[in-house]
Amino acid sequence: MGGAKVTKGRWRAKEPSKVHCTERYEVAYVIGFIEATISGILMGGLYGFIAVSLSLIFGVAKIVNFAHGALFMVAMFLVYWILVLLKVDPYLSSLIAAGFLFFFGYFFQRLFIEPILRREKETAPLTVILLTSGLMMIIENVALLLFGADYRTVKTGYTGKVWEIAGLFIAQPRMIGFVLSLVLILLLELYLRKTNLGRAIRATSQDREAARLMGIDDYRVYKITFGVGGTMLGFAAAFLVPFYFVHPAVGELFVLKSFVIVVLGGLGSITGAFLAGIIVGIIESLGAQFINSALVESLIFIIFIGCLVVKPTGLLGKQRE
Amino acid sequence: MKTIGIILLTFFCVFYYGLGLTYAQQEVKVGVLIPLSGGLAVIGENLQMAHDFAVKEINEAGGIKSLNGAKIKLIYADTRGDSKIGMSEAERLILREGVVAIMGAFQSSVSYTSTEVSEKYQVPYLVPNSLMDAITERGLKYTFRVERKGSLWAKDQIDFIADMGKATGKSARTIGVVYESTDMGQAIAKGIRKWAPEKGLTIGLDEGYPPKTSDMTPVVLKMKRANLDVVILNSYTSDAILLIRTIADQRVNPIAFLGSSSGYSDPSFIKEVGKLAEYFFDLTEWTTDLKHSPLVQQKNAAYKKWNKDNRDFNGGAAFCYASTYILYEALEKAASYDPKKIRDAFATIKITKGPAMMIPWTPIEFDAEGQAKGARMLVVQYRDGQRRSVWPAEIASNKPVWPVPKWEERK
Amino acid sequence: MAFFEIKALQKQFGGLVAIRDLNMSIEQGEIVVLIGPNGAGKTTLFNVITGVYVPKRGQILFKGRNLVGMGPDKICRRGIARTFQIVKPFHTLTVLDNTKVAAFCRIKSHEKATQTSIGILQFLGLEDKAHIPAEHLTLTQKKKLELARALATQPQFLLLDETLAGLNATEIESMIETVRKIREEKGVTILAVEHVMRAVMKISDRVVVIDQGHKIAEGPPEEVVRNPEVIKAYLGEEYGHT
Amino acid sequence: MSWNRTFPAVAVSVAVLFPFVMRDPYFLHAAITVLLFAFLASSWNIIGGLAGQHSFGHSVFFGIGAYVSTILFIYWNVPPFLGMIVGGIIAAIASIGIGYPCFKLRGPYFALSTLAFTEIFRIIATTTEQVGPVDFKGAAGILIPFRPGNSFVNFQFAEKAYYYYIILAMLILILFIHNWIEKSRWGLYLAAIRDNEDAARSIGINARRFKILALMISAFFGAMAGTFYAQFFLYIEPILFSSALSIEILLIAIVGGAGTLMGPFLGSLILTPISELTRTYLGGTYAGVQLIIYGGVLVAVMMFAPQGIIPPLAKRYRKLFERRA
Repeated sequence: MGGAKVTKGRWRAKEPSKVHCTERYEVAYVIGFIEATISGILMGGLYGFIAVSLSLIFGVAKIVNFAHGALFMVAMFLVYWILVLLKVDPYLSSLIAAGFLFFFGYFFQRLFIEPILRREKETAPLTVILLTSGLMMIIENVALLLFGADYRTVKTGYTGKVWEIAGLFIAQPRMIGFVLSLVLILLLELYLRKTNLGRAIRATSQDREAARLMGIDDYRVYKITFGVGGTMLGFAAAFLVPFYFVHPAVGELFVLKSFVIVVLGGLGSITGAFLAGIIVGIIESLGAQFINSALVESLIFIIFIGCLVVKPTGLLGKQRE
Repeated sequence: MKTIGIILLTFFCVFYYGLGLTYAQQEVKVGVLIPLSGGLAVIGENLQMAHDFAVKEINEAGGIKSLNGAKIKLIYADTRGDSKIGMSEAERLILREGVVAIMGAFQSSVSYTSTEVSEKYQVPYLVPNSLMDAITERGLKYTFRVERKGSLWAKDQIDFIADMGKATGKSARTIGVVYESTDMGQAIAKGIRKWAPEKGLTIGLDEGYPPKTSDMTPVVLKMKRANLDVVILNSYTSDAILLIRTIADQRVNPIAFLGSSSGYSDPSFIKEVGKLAEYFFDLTEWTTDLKHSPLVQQKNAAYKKWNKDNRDFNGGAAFCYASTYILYEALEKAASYDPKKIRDAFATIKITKGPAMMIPWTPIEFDAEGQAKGARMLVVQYRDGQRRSVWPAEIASNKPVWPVPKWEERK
Repeated sequence: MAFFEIKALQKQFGGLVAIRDLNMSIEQGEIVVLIGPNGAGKTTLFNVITGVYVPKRGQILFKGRNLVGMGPDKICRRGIARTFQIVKPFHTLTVLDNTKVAAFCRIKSHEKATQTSIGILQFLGLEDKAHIPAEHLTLTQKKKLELARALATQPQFLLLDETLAGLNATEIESMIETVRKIREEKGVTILAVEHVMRAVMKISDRVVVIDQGHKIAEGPPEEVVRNPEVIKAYLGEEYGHT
Repeated sequence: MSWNRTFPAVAVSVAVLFPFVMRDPYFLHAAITVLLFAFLASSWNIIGGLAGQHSFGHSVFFGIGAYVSTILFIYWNVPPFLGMIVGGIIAAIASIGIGYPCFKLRGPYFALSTLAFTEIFRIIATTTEQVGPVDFKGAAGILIPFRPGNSFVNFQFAEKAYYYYIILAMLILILFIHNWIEKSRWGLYLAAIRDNEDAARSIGINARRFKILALMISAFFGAMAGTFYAQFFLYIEPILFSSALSIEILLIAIVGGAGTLMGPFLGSLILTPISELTRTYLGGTYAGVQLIIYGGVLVAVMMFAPQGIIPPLAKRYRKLFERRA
């Protein structure tokens, strides 16, 4: 990066006259992009991880779950109250939250989605979208009534802490969240590949009839998939709470983004969703450096439609006839 | 059996007679339009408390004397932050609830549309805190606005930056405006683009980000690379929290940050962000330590004691409180329930005394377009969680810290 | 040039080769039946001919014009109609409307389309069910409706995909009779996929046998049935050498 | 089937007399909103009901209609009724751009791609401010200049009854068009595509062309509703392009019975008052409760009557009818 001495903190070299003007400018420019890419990767990984549970549900049960954001909000409130009441380390609280949310996901599917699955062979996307939108309205507004409209944050040991590497500032909770998400993604992939329950889930996602013929109780598989999806949301919430706010409407920020990521990553593909999340994160972060960040958001939707039309199974999904 | 009948009969007569008595005293119904659900509910609740406190004081002090002690009755309507709902709610208040006047809407776009409805039905509409210029630039006869126009907010911000430069010798050259792409954000950004060149300031960054942005880092990185001296920010509460935290994480160190109220003056912002808000400047219409009148501290203390989570007034709430008194003065002057007379009272009112004087300018009167004459703003700086007025000198009670210490040097 | 000809056709799904270098031709007015073990690629061939799948290589010539790349609707308008192995009725429409919508392929006016449709329904013995929604029909009636719909588009070349599957003996007899009448009265060339060997022997002028997507035998039914290759394909290795 | 004739006849005659009976402008306002959403749902019904393509992008056409007629009215003084037609044409053209990619997809993908289009249009509308002579005013939205008195040229009226009769006439128009399409050759094609697209293509129907044609008609009338909305509320903003509005329109058509003639009207008759009433009586005090109720209705209908109200009634009535015939 040229010989210029990069000062800590202030982006302008101490003695402007000493450093040749273009070099100073070029250094800041390059660092700016590296930083934007890294923050894009970190946040993108978290977007991907939030979308993973949707990819599971959408991939396996073909359920277009619009209440995904509301479930995520419930997970965040759960983690918030665990931290406030039990004063536990946020990443430890994720285990408790994940446990609770397994049952929440399990019974969410049992009470609402299953009756529809039982009635119609192949759920018309319309019924499920409207049903889950209705559920989202109920969950979000009950939360508004219970918890009020305040924005809440939690001061954990990690909030506001920053690592500084060669002039780049990386927020600790984001990095830890990213790494833990990566670990959990690999664990989930192993679970799906190695355990027979995991294979049952993948079988049901490929062909529900064939799976039933093989003696797999697809309704139980769906409930477990929703449960596993709930656990993932529990972990994702625990990774986000240290640096994010909690509010009844927080889920709305992630709903459409999760759908974009799930489709880009390929339906039901876990690593696909994670990688697609990172790609979206980078586009958002780098794109915003050039064009207005509002247009970047519409750019992502345009890519979404492009991908749907060109390769509906997503960037990484296999091209299945 | 008969006797029981008689006793019952008399009991009913007395009861009805008594009820009739209290009923004799007429009620002045006033509509209030504010966001009570959706993203802005927390701000709406805050304003509701201020209105209620003012009406409690007015009614306890004997109501409207010129209408033989009629009590003010506030009827709230939730705009949900949606201008379409604001319009039909305004119509409902006028037609079904029969209100004689309306206050409200907080959001510029909602006030902008609901004032059209009150104009059509000729009911006076007092707007305590919406800044969009167009609200009082359409020649409407029934709209009166207390808040200063949005574009002039930007003028004050630019004047403040220039004054700070002169006062401390550390003058800014390039400024940036980062705003949530909503009606308020765009109004202020337009003002900045207009007034900055007049004080020789170049705009290094003009970034409108979409509402409901999930991550502020890209915008903050853009801000960092633009090497700005002063960053003017404008967002509602959720973005404000995210922005400040990301700015602290990324160690962005301009001379100063300058907010434009709304999110940055919301009590839950300060509570959540804590000491990260230290040294943050915020343009606002009011704060608790103004020295232009003792009423400021008196009324704030009374309000703090009255409300359940002993909150101070913030700018928005103080203006709702004071506006309710402006309405009271107008009702006293009009001495009638007829909205047209109340409107005329508003047009000719000139308040120099009473709790409405909490507002940092006197006298309180409206020009032909319904805009409060002499409306001005002030700048506060956050010092250990308190909003201390620092500009303009004649009403501010503290010296500003300019430039702002770097993030690394803060404890 | 032949009425209908397939040249060096190749179609695969990823690694699996569904149709391998297939050549065959059919003359005008013939009834040809395609037989072969399950998964030999018969239905895939139908889907390639009717444009549902696009082949990797090869040509499909109908009266000299190559169909590869055309959509199913264009191929139908060219004169090739088909029925589906798994019936696909328009379940909310009545039987008459199911046929009428197909008749609109050639006829534009309502009355003419209705008359032709009723004619076809009578021809197939479905006219008493004309005003009943398709979803209330039995499987055999639905299969007949598929046929009615295909005929309504006035095709010159008709592809029948296991029309006899799931029928009882008497129904098979009447269906064979109907197929023969379609050829005589309407001059339609027929390519059918069937498993009911008794029917195949009776109805086909020529039989083409396909195994693993490749043609292994062709000719009159009596001959083909005795061909060792065919028996081996059907009954497995050890039976092949009689 | 007399059911399909008696119900519309009764409904129309009651509707025509309503303004004379109901003097209170507030209820008239609510009635106009009911008719507006019935019209919107009916316009969606042509693509969603007849062709079975459950598009979530209807608010795009609604928004285009509102913006086009308003800008033509403000900057070039084009009478809004004319602006309505121009808006409809532009929306129809836009629908080709939207339909072409989206109709390649089916099921959840189709729904999501149309939803994505509403987000794209909303973002563009929110961020564009000054384009040439026209100031879109971005997020602030555009106020249609208030013209006092009743005038068809300005499409603005002092009494609400005018608005009422205009939207009623528009609704009757679209019901006739729905009926005409359903009975026509195109109607059969669309029904075939709805029931089974593969089978429809195999009998010579160019499925994508007819789906796009249906979408164009649906978009044209969706835009007309946008113009009416703009002239009735005298204010338009980027939120008109929101996915929430698309879902609301869809819900009304589904609750009533997608694909049926009177389904959308019945759906709006039931749902729109619910959201209006709960907002007025509960909105002020219990924030958000009205959304819980609305969500509750949504969940209940989807769980227990997904094809809406008319199909089960019609079936029962048709069975009755059949037995007698």
